[in-house]
Amino acid sequence: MQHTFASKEGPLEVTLSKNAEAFVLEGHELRQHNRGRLHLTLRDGRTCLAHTAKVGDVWWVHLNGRTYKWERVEPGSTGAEDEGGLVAPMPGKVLEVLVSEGDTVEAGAPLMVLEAMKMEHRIVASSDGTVTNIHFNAGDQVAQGATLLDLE
Amino acid sequence: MQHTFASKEGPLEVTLSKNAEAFVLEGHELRQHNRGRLHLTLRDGRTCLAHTAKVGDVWWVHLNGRTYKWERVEPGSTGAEDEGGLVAPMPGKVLEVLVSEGDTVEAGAPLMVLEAMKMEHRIVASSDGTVTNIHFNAGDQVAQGATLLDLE
Amino acid sequence: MANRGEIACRILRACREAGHPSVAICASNDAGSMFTEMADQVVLLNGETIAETYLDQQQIIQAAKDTGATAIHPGFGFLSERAEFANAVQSAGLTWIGPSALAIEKMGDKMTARQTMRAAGVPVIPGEEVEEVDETKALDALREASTRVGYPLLLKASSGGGGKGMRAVHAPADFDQAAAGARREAVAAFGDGRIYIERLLSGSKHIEIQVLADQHGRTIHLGERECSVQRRHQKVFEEAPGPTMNPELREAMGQAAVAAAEAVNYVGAGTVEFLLAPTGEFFFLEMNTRIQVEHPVTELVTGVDIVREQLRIAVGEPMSCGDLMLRGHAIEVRLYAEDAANGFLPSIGPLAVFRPPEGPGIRLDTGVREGDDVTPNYDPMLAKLIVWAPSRHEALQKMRRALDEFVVLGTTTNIEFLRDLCDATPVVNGSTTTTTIDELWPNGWNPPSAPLLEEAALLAAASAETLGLHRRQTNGVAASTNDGPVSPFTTVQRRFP
Amino acid sequence: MANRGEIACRILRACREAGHPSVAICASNDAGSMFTEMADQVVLLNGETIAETYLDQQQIIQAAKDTGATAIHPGFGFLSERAEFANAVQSAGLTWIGPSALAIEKMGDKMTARQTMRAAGVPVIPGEEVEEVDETKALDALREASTRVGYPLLLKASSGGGGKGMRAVHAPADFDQAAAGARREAVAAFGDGRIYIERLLSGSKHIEIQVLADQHGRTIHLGERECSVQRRHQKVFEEAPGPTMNPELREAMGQAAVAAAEAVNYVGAGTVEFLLAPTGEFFFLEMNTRIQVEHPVTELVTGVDIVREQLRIAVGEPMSCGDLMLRGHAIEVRLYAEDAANGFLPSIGPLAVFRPPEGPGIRLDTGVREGDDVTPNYDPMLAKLIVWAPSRHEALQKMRRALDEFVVLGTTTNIEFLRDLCDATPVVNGSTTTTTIDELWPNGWNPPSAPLLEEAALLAAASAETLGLHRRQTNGVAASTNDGPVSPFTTVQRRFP
Repeated sequence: MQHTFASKEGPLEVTLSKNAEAFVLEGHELRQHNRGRLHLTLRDGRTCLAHTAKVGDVWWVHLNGRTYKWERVEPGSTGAEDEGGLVAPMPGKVLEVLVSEGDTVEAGAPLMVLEAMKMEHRIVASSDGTVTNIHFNAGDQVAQGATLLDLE
Repeated sequence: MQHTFASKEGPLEVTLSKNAEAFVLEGHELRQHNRGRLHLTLRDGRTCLAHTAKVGDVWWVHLNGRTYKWERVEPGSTGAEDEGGLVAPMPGKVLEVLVSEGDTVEAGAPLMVLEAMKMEHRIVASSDGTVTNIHFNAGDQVAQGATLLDLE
Repeated sequence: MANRGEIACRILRACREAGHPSVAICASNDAGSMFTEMADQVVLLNGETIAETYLDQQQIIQAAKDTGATAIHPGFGFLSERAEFANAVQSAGLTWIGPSALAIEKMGDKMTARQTMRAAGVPVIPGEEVEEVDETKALDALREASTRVGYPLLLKASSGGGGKGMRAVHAPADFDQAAAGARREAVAAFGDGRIYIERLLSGSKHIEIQVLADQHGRTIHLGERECSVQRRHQKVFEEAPGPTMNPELREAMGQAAVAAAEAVNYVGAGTVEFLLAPTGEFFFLEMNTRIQVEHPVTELVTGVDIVREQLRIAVGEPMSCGDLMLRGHAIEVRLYAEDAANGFLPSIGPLAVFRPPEGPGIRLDTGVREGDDVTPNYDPMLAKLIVWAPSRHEALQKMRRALDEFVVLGTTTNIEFLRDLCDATPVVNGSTTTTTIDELWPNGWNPPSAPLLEEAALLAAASAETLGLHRRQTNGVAASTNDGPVSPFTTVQRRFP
Repeated sequence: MANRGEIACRILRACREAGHPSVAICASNDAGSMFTEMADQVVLLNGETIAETYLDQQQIIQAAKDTGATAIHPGFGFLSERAEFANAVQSAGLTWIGPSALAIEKMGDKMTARQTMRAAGVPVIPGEEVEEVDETKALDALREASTRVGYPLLLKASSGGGGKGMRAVHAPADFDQAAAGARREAVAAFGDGRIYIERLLSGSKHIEIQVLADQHGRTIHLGERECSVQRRHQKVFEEAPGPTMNPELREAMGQAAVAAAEAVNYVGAGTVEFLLAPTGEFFFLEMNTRIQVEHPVTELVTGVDIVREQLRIAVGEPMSCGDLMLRGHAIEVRLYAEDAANGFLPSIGPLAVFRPPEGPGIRLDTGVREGDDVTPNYDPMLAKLIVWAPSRHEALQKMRRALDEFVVLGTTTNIEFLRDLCDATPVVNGSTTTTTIDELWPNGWNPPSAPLLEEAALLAAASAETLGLHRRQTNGVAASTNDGPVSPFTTVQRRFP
């Protein structure tokens, strides 16, 4: 049983083995109990409960106070491409555009101020670059995921 | 939308009507909200939440502190037949048989003592009659639903 | 943790908070149970029956040794009041979280306890014990003793507890059958058929005093609980403080309880039970040498975490609580899987929906959650619902709301019975006695009629069927499609002795 | 109930317990929300925006009249501190559950409040207000005032609250941008761009005193809460009593708070906020003329049900609480839908799994439950988790367990940040100040590494995929198959001013 998950460090290849009723990975064991409850026995002998949920392609996992998530990559699909632009983290309104097309900016420079969830959010350059396109003006409503501006 | 439910008083025929998004019965209205939450507006204007679950053919309903259940009768099926015998309410052990075959008993007469869930349960005649068959002896394990004895 | 269910959950949580790694034991039919998820390690016990698992002393001690555990908490029930187990645990070099074997023995044997108490100056109820083992001789001796004690009387298993092996007898004609039944239950439950007879004090209140004693010579009481509302000697509704209690009586009973504990050099948490007669006299009933089901009401009014104190005391620390400081009012009800409208017959089934009430002042000590099955393998007590509020009046209001909002579908419970109880005059007045339930519902309980709600419920059932809610999640949870027995109790009427 | 979310749930439950029938109002995007299920009646509001719904005074008063409601509880936020709404409610012949419009006005305007407090002998922080409306003139006046007040300083909206329209400025170079931002936020949030400048007292504790006043002339305080742990002036971690408080200081601050309340003839529940400087001096910050988010910690240590007292006071009954009786320690943390590891950016998504911790001493005040969606329509605060234990040490232990067991999947929350906070030295020591979070994580917070758990979590994800748990219920709940955005924040780095 092999699965590929996407992570910040690149694709993670996971190969499960089975030991009687248990799934095994790196010495950790997992057993399913009634109605999908997953009981883990860690390599160090401790037991804990895992909660899981899949939302879209992403598996969310909680155990011992920690929450992790990984996108599952369908076998055969190519990895997700990095987008070049800066996208709106949530629906909101553009309050201010702090740069103009053609500006050269340093990583960390403020580019745009967005209002969402009754708070102001400052969109900051993630790297040095040049602003090539600005897709919205002050006062515009933006949908979640909309590309706000392009940085090259 | 017509449904038939079994009740102690006989079959209940329920005919729902619809008023826009709401189901209506006898002036009560029901609307479904996110993920199956059922909000009721009673005839007297009060609102309340209903929880439902179907176990086997039986619908369980909770609202305002009360729990009800009705068996849904599939269209075309005949009503459940009354069983003639006295059945074990749960798995257990027969401790004592208090009657013999052929005995005439009155309603309320003790017939058998069962041990289950660490307590003694007395099986009592539900009506006057004659014991025609006794299917278990003291010490026997009985499965849930097993007919213990027949009363005619 | 040598126990299961809600008390195991309660104690394992306390261990986690205190930073003590914990080990649960479980029988195979408990694998995946809620309490196993709260331990740092789980040991699966061999064996099928309770005797082969949760009562198997050697297997449990071995599990402790194998996992490197250093102490055993017995909870309540099972091995909690077995002196020989306390001894075996200590002989194995483990810490026993409870009183000494000697204290358990002296209090566990009801007759010895009565004698010890009499010597310590604590008043006891007049009564007699019969030690005979032979069935016929024992019954003869009991019948003879009954004439000296007088009717109405109470038969109790010497090793008993929890109402098992106990029978009230109101007239000589009922004596023989009751005595035989009590002995049989006592043998089955405790392996000990000794029975003693006590005068039945009608109209009395059941008042019990929580005590704590550490290994530094300090023994204190944490005030009283009233647990008068009982059905067949099973407590149903428990509260603190007692609604008719006054500070003088509390102090007198508290001092008697402390004297009782000190008389057996008690260490740890324990409860001294009294009957409080309408005259204001009180009599020692018994001492429970363990944590009790109803300990939460005391925790809520005193602010003492009794289980944490048990853990401290066991390792030799002084208890951390200061002077008694009572505040507000707490009520506990016991949630049973039982059909209150059908003679309180235990019920089983899936917990297709299990949604406890929420909000300020509500505590739930549960051993089950949604999706679990209620089986006949163990006690039908599923959970305890406890509320706290500044006054008794407000606590009852809170309990009513809590019970109204407690949703359990798929298994019949006593929730509606408990809710109805909250409206009963003696409960509202605080004038409950040990016979209140029998007096309120001499012919059994039935839910009050509510035709409007019943109509609306039918609308909900029909709508749910139309919407096909059983084919997908309802209220965020998938309705169970378990095809098991639903209401196995519809074809037969049943009454209890 | 002129509010929504968790505070509406809290108050509607109190109404039900008190036997008061209740009416909820809700915007169409709140239909089916948790709080609507706790009312006896629900009125759907017309309109799309917050201004058209929860802030539409006439529509809300009309809903009260239409349903025969006799009183309005405003909760916190929304219309709770609008004097003209209090007036309008009373003019409509309804009872306003809160202080008089005059008291709200005097305290709501920060500058008037400072003057009133000075007159009542309550110490205030040195500072100045700027009343200018014109943008350019206002900014000039503010810049001028800043030189008199001195750096570091704090810009605050005169009508503000909840950290909106507030900015800390450490050097003159940052002043202009900060002032413009504060004014803009103040206009947007409160329709009032007035700003005042206050000296920023570094290293101070935020200590607030809960007061209650009835219509019979009794005004009392319920001790303090410490809410020093703040992020961008949003409280995150609140506790009672204050870990460094002593009885003398409590009495002095309590008396100052009572004097503040009496100075405006205060009626109902309110909170007087102070800054407690390292010198032991305290300064009036502001009075919140409403119930507060963090009221539960006071309820748990005093045993007073503040919301029930609000209901009593509003109908003219005397408050029911006796002398102040503090017991144990309570801590509250605020659960936000936000990505703490990514600059605390608000997050949205489905609450595919939402399992709060359980057990003794844990209280959850929530406005959401499993299956709900977190949307950008309202405040990202989902719930408050509150614990009580006999000591501060044990309360922190309990909070750690509670946070470890709190499972939220499908939406990113600040649970792990809160959990990490419980281990931070100033929190453990009780030496927190209003700058603690910035000092602990000057470059933002990241979860501590736990490779063993991460491996095990990967095993769980891979096993769940293999078992097909997403195609059926998991843990009793159907995994959401919502295909919406999962982590919209991965492609862009973000920092905050």
